Amino acid sequence: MNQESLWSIFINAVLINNFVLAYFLGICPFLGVSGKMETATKMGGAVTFVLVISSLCAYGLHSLLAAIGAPYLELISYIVVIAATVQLVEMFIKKVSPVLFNALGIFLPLITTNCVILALALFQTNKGYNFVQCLVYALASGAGFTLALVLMAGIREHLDLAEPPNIVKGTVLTLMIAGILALSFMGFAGLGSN
Amino acid sequence: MQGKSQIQNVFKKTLNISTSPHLVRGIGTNDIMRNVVWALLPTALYAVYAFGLSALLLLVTSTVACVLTEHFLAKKSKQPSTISDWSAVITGLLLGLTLPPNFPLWMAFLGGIVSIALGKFVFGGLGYNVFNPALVGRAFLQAAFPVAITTWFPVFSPDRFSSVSVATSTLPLMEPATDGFTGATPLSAFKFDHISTDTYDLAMGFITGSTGETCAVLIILGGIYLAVRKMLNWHIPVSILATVYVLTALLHFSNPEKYPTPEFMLFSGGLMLGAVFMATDMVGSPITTAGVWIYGALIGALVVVIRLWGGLPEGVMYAILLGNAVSPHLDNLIRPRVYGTGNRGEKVRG
Amino acid sequence: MSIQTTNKANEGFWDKLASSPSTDEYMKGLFRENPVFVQVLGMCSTLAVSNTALNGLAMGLATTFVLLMSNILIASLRNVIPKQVRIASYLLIIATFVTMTDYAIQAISVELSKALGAFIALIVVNCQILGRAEAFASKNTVWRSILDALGMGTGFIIALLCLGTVRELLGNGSIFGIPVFPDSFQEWVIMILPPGGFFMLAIWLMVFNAMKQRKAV
Amino acid sequence: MSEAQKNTTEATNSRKMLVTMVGIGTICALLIVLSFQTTLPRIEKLKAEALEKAIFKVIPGMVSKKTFQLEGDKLKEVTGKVKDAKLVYAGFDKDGKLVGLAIEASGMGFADAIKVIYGYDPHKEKIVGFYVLESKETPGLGDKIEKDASFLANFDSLDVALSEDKNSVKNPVTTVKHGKKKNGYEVDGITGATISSRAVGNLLKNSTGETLPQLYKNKDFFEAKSQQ
Amino acid sequence: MGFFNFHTNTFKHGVHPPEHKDETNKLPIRQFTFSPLVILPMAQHLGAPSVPVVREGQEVMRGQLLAKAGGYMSVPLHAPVSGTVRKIANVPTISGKMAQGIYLQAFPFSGQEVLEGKPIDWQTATREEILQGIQDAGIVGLGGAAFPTHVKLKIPDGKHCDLLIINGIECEPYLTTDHRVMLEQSDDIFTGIRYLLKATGAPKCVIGIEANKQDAADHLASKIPPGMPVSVQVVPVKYPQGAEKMLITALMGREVPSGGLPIEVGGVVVNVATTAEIGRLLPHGRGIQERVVTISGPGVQKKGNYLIPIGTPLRYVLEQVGADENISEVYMGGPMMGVAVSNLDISITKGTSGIVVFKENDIKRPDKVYPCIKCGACVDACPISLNPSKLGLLAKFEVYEEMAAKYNLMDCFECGSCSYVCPSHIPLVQYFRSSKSIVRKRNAAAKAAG
Ligand SMILES: Cc1cc2nc3c(=O)[nH]c(=O)nc-3n(C[C@H](O)[C@H](O)[C@H](O)COP(=O)(O)O)c2cc1C
Ligand SMILES: Cc1cc2nc3c(=O)[nH]c(=O)nc-3n(C[C@H](O)[C@H](O)[C@H](O)COP(=O)(O)O)c2cc1C
Ligand SMILES: Cc1cc2nc3c(=O)[nH]c(=O)nc-3n(C[C@H](O)[C@H](O)[C@H](O)COP(=O)(O)O)c2cc1C
Ligand SMILES: Cc1cc2nc3c(=O)[nH]c(=O)nc-3n(C[C@H](O)[C@H](O)[C@H](O)CO)c2cc1C
Ligand code: SF4
Ligand code: SF4
Ligand code: SF4
Ligand code: SF4
Ligand code: FES
Repeated sequence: MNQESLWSIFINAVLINNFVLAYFLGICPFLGVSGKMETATKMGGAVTFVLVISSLCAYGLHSLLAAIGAPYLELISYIVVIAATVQLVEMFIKKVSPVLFNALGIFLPLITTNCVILALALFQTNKGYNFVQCLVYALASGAGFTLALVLMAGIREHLDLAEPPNIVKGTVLTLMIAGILALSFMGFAGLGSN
Repeated sequence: MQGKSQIQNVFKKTLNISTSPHLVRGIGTNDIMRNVVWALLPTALYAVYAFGLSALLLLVTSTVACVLTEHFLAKKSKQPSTISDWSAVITGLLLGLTLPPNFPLWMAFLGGIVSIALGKFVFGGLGYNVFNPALVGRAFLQAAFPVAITTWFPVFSPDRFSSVSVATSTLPLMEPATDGFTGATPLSAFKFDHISTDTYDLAMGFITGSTGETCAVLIILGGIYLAVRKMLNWHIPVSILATVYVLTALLHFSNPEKYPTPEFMLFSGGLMLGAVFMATDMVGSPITTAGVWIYGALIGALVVVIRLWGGLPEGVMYAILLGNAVSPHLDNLIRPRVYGTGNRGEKVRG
Repeated sequence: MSIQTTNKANEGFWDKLASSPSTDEYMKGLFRENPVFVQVLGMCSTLAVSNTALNGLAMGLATTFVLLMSNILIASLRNVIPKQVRIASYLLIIATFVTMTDYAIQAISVELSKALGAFIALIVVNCQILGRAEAFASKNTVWRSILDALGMGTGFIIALLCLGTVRELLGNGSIFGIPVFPDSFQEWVIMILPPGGFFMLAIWLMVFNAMKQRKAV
Repeated sequence: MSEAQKNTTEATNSRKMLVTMVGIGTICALLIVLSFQTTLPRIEKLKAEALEKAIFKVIPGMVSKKTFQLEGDKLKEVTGKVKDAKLVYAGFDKDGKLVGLAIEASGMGFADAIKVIYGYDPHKEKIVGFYVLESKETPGLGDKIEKDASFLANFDSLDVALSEDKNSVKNPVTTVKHGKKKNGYEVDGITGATISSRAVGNLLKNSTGETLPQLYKNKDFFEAKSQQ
Repeated sequence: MGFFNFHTNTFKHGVHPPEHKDETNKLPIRQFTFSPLVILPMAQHLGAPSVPVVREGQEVMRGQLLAKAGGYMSVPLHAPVSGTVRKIANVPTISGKMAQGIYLQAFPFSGQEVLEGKPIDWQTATREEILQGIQDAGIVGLGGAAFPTHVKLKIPDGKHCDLLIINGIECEPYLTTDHRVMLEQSDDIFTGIRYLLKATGAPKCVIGIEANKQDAADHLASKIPPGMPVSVQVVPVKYPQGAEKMLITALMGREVPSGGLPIEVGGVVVNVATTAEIGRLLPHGRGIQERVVTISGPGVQKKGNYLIPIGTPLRYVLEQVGADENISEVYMGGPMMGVAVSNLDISITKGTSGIVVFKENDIKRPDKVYPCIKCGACVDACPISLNPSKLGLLAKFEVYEEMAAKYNLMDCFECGSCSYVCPSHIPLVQYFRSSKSIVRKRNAAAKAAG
């Protein structure tokens, strides 16, 4: 059981304990697709989408496993069920809205095995959130992830027209910017603690 | 006609050719930077007057660290040294001005190195940095040494010209002795104990705080000097300060118990120095006027949010860094309508 | 790989070892194809648990164990598993070993499992493990897969130790919990905080880049 | 490949797929259950020990404990594991007399939620012990709430007496600036970790305000238990 | 033109370079001496070069046709002096390339009276006759662009001209040509306007003048012939107000569409000197032989406004006005848009509105190019509202397609305002000029490739 207010869950996941900048989750996509604004926003959208789905799956699974008394299957069932569900949803989208599929489609299968997704499922279980809290937490984590990704993409596009020294070009520079962003986000620490 | 012979005598020089325009306004980037240094000097001198030798050593150390780092890194990457453009001096001076007067010198030196190396050099040097270098340095120091950076020194202490603070001369890598006191700046006094400070004292600089943030009047004068000379975009400080004022005024009148007066917010902490000298760093701010208003409003709003609801007493630095992070987006999204085109850039007819 | 082609008889044991393909299978993971510094994989756990040397080492060992076990199983089943379901089966296998590791760590020490937190469970999705399964174990013999897993694992441990020691040293003044500096040492708190993780990793990558560049010249 | 042939290979393929998946699934399930079963006792033991240790820390002088579940205003004893319930641990001395209650509480700190357990002595109406179960506060600053001796000394005896009507705590716990502590219900803050130390004060205020009146209503219940 | 469009009598952005007009704006136009040799390139204007109709050795009268128009987009060329055609060969031009031209040796002591042709009367002539007359007179835009005027005045089918704008802005520093023309040739200007009104069918005409030439505005206003639909409009001083698009915005409150012509918003812009020339030449059927040129700058002694025969060599001009021996820069046109001359053997052409001469150390040369510091000065200067900072970076990284596709490169009309204000002394206009030509070439290549 957890009494946290929805607002505080939201602020916490977006700003204070941003998945990327404070928890180091989703670093690979963060490094990989933050080069272009367009892909960044799409990736953000796709991740948020999968987060919500997997959060619901995990919530259901957790209740189920608790009921049948097999908590040890949690991890393995999360990963399998989430992957399967996303696959189904992907097929569904492809049928129903090819436009949406074109926008998000290519990212979906890659994302399922991404740590943000699994981490959300594990964290929400650990924190004992109820259904609505889970939903808000998923949306907020997605928003936080998207925020970090989009900020980074804007900066990297800007830096396409710069001449960083050879030795830091590429991943090193991206990591350094991530560090500075993480520093900047520290300003939000303790938001709502008083 | 005497013909060719005379012609050759008359014009000895070979002509220079260049492409138009052949006139330049005459203000160079180095002139701008140099003037910013002049505009900061009154604030720096007041800081030395108010805090004594410690502040002097601090400012010298941070400036020297920045200039040396800039020079060294340029040499290291086999490029001509860029210290003559004065921008490293500004970075160093501003870094020093945002630190507590009794900040250990070795930490200030480290901050200078971080400012230039991480805040500027890795992005490609002058003009390419996304974040304000001085604030990158300060943010690094604040995260690395949170205690030292919230330990303050009394203003106008009687022996300030004869001795330096013990903390100032801490040996490298060592923990400073605490001869200052913590948490007594107007902002933390307000945040944690709801004690407000007189606005007049704040504006005139009779209150302790970071080295350069105490005397708002001198900061504003420096800003006006630069704005008049068109070396500073006045929209930025105005939009930040206006946003802070309006938001705080609304909150204050809704609950005067809980929220401070807008005047207190304007003149306390690093807001004035940040709004006038740091948010205005053109490299990290949007290029269009509309973009600049949004940037300013965003910074102002973040300052209010962090100060009033956040965990930390002060948020100007974080607000500006976040503003810096957003400005490439603002430049991307906000483009003035090009002459002879519609809002989205398509051609207009008739 | 083997540079000395002549005079094989005169080769000493170490030379032979150094030039044997098996050794190379192992050695490549250490530096040349280091999973963190070169392939830039598995960054999440690298950053999250490298705030002290001990956490880094524990995480590295756990990951190596999972990598090794799943590599063995996948390599031995490689001819049995149909193409279409291979990723799903890899996930199952990996998740199983991770769950086992998780329980093992919880059984070893509450403190340690608290420090590593959810990141043990997250080994499941560590890009690196699935990557090795797909890129190596599914195509190679069990023996070579073992070497590969050990090599990659060691490389991962090296990387985590590189990060963990420096972060702990500056951030806490100690290594593996043993103080190395005098009491009056000022800790750099940032090093144990998230930004410090990013900066430290960036710096190590830079060092690797510089070494590669020097070698290339 | 003829149509028929293709169909047969596809059929064998999907059958093979199913078989391997089921096979692998079975192996995996076996492995997991096996490791779960072998580690379970030790994990439970370690966890229980850790909790026990914490409870013993916050209730000085106790030798045995009982766990109760608080449901609305009712208490009932529980044994074994209960999920999703608010638990109160009662500590008894060697004579079986109730010496204190241990209560878990949590609240937002500087970096993330802080989770603590504190001991409450219903006779003295005081908090008599305090232990941080979980916190991500900054090492060197916020983590002083776990380590700083003078801060922890606050909780050796912190006044949380109930008001006359027994519906609230008379003087809610507050954190004051370091060195400014005057009253028994005040927590002496930590300089440099004002936020974390305030968060602790806050979460104690909330928890005591909610739980202590409820416990008071069950005073007799505990008395009864003590006698057993 | 929406509700929020507050028309302000000028355009957005722009710059204020020091004017330096006092040095010559009080000096009346003086006839320049004839040079013993005039050099006449055939390409004095935009469009096809003229085609010589004289032989080498032929003697010609002043005003006689030397070359006929090389097509519709071309104008004829008349002899600026009486003399002998010495040679028809390559002559140096301002671009540095050699091009076909005529060397004409003046008769030493001839009277230089002018040959008359077929007069055109503004009252009786038809539109087409006027346009033909303008072409036959060899008239091109004297505002600097040297675009054949008859082409511009031909209103395309389906369009009509709401307003004839006479451009008396002269926003370039140093130049006072148009200023003097307006003060001294008002009658010719009004006659010219009559022809132009008829040729364009415009119902009315506005003469736009910058506030620093109030005397010219007053003078012209007092001279407007009764009943003529002409007014004088004074606008604030700002560079590049004289540019067609900016002037249309200032006077009409309309914007010329990107890539389009002024007539699409119902405007036609003609320079005052061009107008005066039309008014002076057409009633007599003459061809253009000379033009008013401002000679100024710290490098010359006898500054002033001179009526100089077309084809007079630059070297001769500079000798006559006493140029300093240490001259280092000579600009044809003003310092903002003019072209730096590398070779003094080129000659005055129809498009030459001024010659500005600098000695060494007169011009503050940017010592060093700094990186763009995103100060935004260029953004606030660009009259087209482009983002020169971004364009400059894109040019530096050679991303030309993106410049054109996303940042409206092709709308840049090279006014130079951005380079003028840039504190980092980035050669922005130079970048844009070469980027534009690369984009044009690539587009052409793409088109050719299908
Ligand atoms: C431009 C500028 C920006 C600053 N930004 C911050 C900031 O973001 N956070 C902060 O804690 N202090 C910042 N400071 C220093 C604070 O003003 C100082 O810490 C403040 O007086 C509050 O002190 P306290 O944190 O001990 O209460 C800044 C100072 C300046 C001059
Ligand atoms: C990197 C960093 C970490 C911090 N961590 C904590 C913390 O864990 N707990 C806390 O109360 N304050 C923390 N702070 C907040 C500052 O120390 C803050 O200025 C201080 O709490 C103000 O209290 P004071 O008035 O006692 O100085 C942190 C600040 C920074 C920059
Ligand atoms: C930047 C710029 C500035 C100009 N300034 C003037 C000017 O001040 N006066 C002028 O007559 N033409 C100026 N022009 C040329 C005009 O755009 C236009 O071509 C001319 O007024 C048309 O008259 P014309 O064909 O008779 O020369 C300028 C052009 C540009 C691109
Ligand atoms: C108005 C103005 C404000 C500036 N503020 C800063 C500043 O806050 N921090 C800094 O490092 N440099 C500042 N600079 C200097 C310069 O822009 C800076 O070094 C660049 O960010 C380096 O690329 C400023 C310059 C000007 C003109
Ligand atoms: S899709 Fe996958 S591989 Fe690509 S960036 Fe995202 S997580 Fe990394
Ligand atoms: S052509 Fe040149 S001088 Fe003439 S008005 Fe235009 S810019 Fe000014
Ligand atoms: S030259 Fe081009 S970009 Fe520069 S100000 Fe003029 S129109 Fe704008
Ligand atoms: S004026 Fe120069 S330095 Fe300033 S933004 Fe434009 S290009 Fe950059
Ligand atoms: S995304 Fe690769 S380990 Fe997290």
